[in-house]
Amino acid sequence: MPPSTTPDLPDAETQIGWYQRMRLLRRFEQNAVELVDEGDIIGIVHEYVGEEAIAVGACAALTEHDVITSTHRGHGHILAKGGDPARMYAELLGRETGYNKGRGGSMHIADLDLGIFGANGIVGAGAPMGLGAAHMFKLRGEPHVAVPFFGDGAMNQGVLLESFNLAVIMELPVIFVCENNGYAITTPIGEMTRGELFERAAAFGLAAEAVDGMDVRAVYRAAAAAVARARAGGGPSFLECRAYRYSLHNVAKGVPREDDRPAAEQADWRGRDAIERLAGELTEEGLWPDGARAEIDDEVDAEIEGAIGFARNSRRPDPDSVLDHMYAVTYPGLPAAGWE
Amino acid sequence: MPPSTTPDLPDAETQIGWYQRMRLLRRFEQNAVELVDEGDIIGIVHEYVGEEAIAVGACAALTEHDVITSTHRGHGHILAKGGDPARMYAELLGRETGYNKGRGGSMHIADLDLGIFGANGIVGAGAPMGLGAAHMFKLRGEPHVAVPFFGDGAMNQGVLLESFNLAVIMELPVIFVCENNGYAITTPIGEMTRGELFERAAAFGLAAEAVDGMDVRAVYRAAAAAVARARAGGGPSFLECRAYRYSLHNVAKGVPREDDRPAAEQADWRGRDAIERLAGELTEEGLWPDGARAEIDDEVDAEIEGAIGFARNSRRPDPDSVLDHMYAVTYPGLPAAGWE
Amino acid sequence: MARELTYIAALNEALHQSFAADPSVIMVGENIRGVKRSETAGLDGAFGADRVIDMPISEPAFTGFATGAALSGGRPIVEFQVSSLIFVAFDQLVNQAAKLPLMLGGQRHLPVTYLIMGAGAGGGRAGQHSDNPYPFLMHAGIKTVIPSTPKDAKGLMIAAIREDDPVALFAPAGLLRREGEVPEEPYATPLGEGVVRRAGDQITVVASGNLVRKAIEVAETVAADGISVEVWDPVSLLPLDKAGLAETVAKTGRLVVFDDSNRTCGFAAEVSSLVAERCFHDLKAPIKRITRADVTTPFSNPIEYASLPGRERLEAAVRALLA
Amino acid sequence: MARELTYIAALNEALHQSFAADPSVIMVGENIRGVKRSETAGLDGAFGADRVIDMPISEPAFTGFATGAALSGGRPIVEFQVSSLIFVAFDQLVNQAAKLPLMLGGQRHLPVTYLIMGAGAGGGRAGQHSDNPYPFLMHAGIKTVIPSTPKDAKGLMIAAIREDDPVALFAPAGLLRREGEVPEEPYATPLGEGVVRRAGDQITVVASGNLVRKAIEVAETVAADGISVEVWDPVSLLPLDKAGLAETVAKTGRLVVFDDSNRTCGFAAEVSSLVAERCFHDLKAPIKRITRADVTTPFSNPIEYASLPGRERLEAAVRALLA
Ligand SMILES: Cc1ncc(C[n+]2csc(CCOP(=O)(O)OP(=O)(O)O)c2C)c(N)n1
Ligand SMILES: Cc1ncc(C[n+]2csc(CCOP(=O)(O)OP(=O)(O)O)c2C)c(N)n1
Ligand SMILES: [Mg+2]
Ligand SMILES: [Mg+2]
Repeated sequence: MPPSTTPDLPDAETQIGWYQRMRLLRRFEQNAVELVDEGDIIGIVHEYVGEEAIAVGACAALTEHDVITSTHRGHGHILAKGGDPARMYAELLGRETGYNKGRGGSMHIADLDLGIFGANGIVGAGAPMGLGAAHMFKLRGEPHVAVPFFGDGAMNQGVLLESFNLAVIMELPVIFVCENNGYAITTPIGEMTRGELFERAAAFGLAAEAVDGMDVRAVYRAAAAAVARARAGGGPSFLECRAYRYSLHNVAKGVPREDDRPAAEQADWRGRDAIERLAGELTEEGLWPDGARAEIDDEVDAEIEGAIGFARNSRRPDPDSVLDHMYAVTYPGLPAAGWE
Repeated sequence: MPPSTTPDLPDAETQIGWYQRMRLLRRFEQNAVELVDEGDIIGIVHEYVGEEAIAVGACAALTEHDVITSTHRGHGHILAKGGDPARMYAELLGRETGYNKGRGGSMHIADLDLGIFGANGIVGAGAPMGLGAAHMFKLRGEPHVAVPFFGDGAMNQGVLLESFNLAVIMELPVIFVCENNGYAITTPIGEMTRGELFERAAAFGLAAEAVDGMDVRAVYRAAAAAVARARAGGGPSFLECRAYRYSLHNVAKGVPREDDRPAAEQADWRGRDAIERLAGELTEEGLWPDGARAEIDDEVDAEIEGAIGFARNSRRPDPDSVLDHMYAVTYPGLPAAGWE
Repeated sequence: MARELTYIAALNEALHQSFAADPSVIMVGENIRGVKRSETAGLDGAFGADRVIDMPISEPAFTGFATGAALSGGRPIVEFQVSSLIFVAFDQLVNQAAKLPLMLGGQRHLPVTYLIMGAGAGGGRAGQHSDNPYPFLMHAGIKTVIPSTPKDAKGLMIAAIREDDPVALFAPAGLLRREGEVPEEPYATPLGEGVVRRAGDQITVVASGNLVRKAIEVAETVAADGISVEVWDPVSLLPLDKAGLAETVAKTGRLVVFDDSNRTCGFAAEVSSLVAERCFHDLKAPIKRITRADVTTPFSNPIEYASLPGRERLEAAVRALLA
Repeated sequence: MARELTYIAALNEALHQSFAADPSVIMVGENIRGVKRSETAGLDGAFGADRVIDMPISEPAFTGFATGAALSGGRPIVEFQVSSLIFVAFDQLVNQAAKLPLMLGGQRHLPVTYLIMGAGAGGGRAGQHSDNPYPFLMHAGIKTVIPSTPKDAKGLMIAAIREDDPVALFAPAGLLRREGEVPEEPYATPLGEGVVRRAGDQITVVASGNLVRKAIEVAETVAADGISVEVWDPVSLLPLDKAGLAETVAKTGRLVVFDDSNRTCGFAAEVSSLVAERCFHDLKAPIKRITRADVTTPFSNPIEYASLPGRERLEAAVRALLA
């Protein structure tokens, strides 16, 4: 069941904003990889490069009251929802000024005030939390929605499938966004499922469709229609966005980087790059002045540079604070230290 | 995708055997409830009464090499697969001569030699075990199949949904049999899912159809077709069998028995009783002589009586054997007793 | 005369009062609506199907649902119909709810209550319906309480709902129909406070849930031989009243931990090791554990009971330590 | 000169030899085919996609699949890519595989191996990728081994596969790239046998996995001050070599349990309580536990390390017990 109305695209300024956000998502990741290599980021980073149109297109349909749940590949979602790159880098660098005070790191960045419930290290596990948020919106009569993001690989995780059903029977304002980038680490989705992903979702009763995840306008249109329907009490839907990750599954310092995916496949997807596509459309349609792109790119680079600087200049948590935040309410001896 | 060929019904003798088995299933349960009330069976029993045609029809398409996995409502499956009522009662009465030496009880009865992997107290959890068996058949080039039984309520348990996908991508000889009796304890399936159950299964790539679970011939035909296809390497399928449990969800001594389901609904389903239906068909079609029914009924009653006698006369496990069977290989201090 | 309620009715009253007091309280679980005589009786009628939600057989999804609701201003209660079902939802309990507050750097509290009904064995519930899996949750850092009286059932249910962290409340199968005095007004029984259920000075028996009663019976039995047993009920297992534990051991110098969960890495191991570290110099004798045997609970009556911690074994342990 | 292999290469060799020796051995897991430099390298090429099976992200289903295969004459190995993923499959591990043999009354054996890769913390893996969840499995009764050397990694992998019960093998993240001597022929390292990794007579430190090395370092450090530490590696945590444990404590009279799992109801609690019960009269001092703090592993380096059991704390504990 396709959405009943196709929303119009917003004005040029807004679309230029999408370009800027997509650019920010990409540069954020590219710099994060450098920070990994330089030893500033300890641990693993999953790059979102190639999939920017999905997060930016979907989040363009949301307000800060709406909720998203994210994945191990979460930076893009958080930035698209309005996350602050400075506090994100600070988190990646394990600083007290990070979103999670350095407690979470890449796979757990969250900004509850922006409705960002957090990245998640367990595939599929964030989705049901979105349902709980959606129910509270409904219970309080608020018009907000929840958007769980997840990958193609997650389509085989039981809790996600259960969540499809639960959203349907509770008629929750939820838009499931599946980022089908074709792979779960090494395994092609075609070997791990049969049939179309969006049709599987439809069988649970979700309004489901597939869109080109390399086209931010297409993602926006589909998301906006689904969001509008959900806000109006029309229930949950499912959006399969087909895209590609340009990078490896993840990067960590010192781990060899070899990509076994077919070179032609990689080239093909890169040839459909979402950022270039929107830039081309804006130019073709005369929606931005000459030179605007270079200006924006510089602005993004400056923002990134400032954000990294902020992170680098922030302090790390004090070892004595190791027990903090485990509980809202502590007791004598709880949490227990490991040495007394 | 319906099965490509509809198998013929077997000869009269075989069908009379189905009548006898269905009758045995029903009388087994009715007597089990009495044994609960008399304090012979300690614990809970889930009656299969009303659903006999499903187990008997499906297992009629199987050999003793094929595997089934069962549920909390498992007695019927085990009897239909050829289980011995004496060893089953012995298990229900907690005797050493029981199938599981009294270690399992109603929810865990198994006969590995008959391919009965066991009832299961966790809804949906048995299904993936069937897949593992099916894979071993395939690996060894054996023509056997696996049949997981489960209820409508299980259709929302993640592991079962995962198992649908896994069976499809591995092209396993598995026939999923969903016993849709309309309820999961108190909750009507219509409130817990949207759409048809068999269509949900089809979306995973399973050959799926719904049949009248009150018609043993219909169940047999559908099962036999699916089994034949699976044996020939045609992959997995899904059979939704629509039936009704006549009894409460379960019984235990001293727990009040009140059925909140609509009286008209109950009467309607009872009016379509599978045992009466087959008996009527056999009579109408002149497939059994006058008096055959009464004779069989007596035979069944005698078998039941003998089985209960066997169970009652068997001894209970020795308290000193409490640590037995936890491991195939024990070690000093393993398993640990609770008191030394 | 003081009013008496069954344990299950005490839980029911706590739920009704909590729903009435706070509109953010919701409850999810299987078959919790339209039921009679259960802990959820009357809730949906009084507070509506939007707050008392019958869930499909999707424990992981509805446990995660509760986490999300808690992050969004709700105060959810999740009911597990059978204790062993927590394993089905274990990722959502252990990887998600238990870990989120710290991983979020304290951005939000997570007030969720897990109500685990009919925990424990007894009466042929067999392998998959007899667990007492609180040590799993304690090891994962989830606050855990086990009321041993109807009064505490009500008070701890209310306290758990009010607590701004995940709390698991185990309602032992063996206690649900027991009666006891229960005040009518709402009240919270504090977490982290153990209770001396019977005073004594020669040996301490730590016991919780349905074992408290058995421990007291054994104490009465051996009292006839002049043995003075103190029965200490932790009530709240995490947080544990470590000071209270140290106090009773300081007084008696001897300890038996009587516990109805698995032995290896169980609650008794934790209590014993705390005392071996902190109260070593008070100890006059080895610390004994009387627990379940480390086997799947067998179905048949004689071996089921042989697998569980019983009075005879407790009595033998008490006598042995004083011999 | 004896041949050296990395820990991960030792696991790989054990897998290759086990597959070659027994056609009923199969393996399931995520991304186990077509990989280089990992524990499964070359397996699918050598033994085929029917025996080395890449699974979808369906841990419960493929864990149950293995149970069924084991009941049908297979000898499956289940790989968990990340230790915390066992929680996703917890029902299949704890309610099913662990319980089935007894519930079946011994009708069939259940030879399944769970290979848990990269267990433990260190290096910013954060809350959901840093667990060392062996106490959960031990409490559930699943046999558990933690090889601390490449040689044991191979020998225990082979032993686990040959064992007719479910066995979990934890391969600590901190050891995977370490090298050590590994015999070329297939061999099984027996379960249930602890090893004295360093002899001493004043105090015993129990340590396993990647903590063995740290314990030995601390032993060397304090040796300079005339303190004699024995380092005892249980190797197999369930079954535990209780006799070996009692022997070392009888010899030294003092015990520190140095363990990298959560503290409450953890492995250290089990060891401590065993000793407090069985070796009480040998003890000259309280039993100390040096473990993880009971918090979700924090991401940032300084607090991550502060949350883990480290050399300094072990050294302080050793010195304190001998002061
Ligand atoms: C439940 C679970 N299983 C396995 C993993 C290990 N893992 C991390 S990411 C990943 C692949 C996820 O694929 P997909 O959902 O398509 O997301 P993508 O990485 O392609 O964005 C796997 C298997 C995990 N984190 N959680
Ligand atoms: C995973 C799980 N959740 C809940 C239960 C408790 N329970 C036992 S039977 C049952 C209802 C099952 O309904 P269905 O699958 O339709 O089978 P039926 O009882 O109707 O035959 C429930 C909820 C359980 N055993 N396992
Ligand atoms: Mg993917
Ligand atoms: Mg049903």
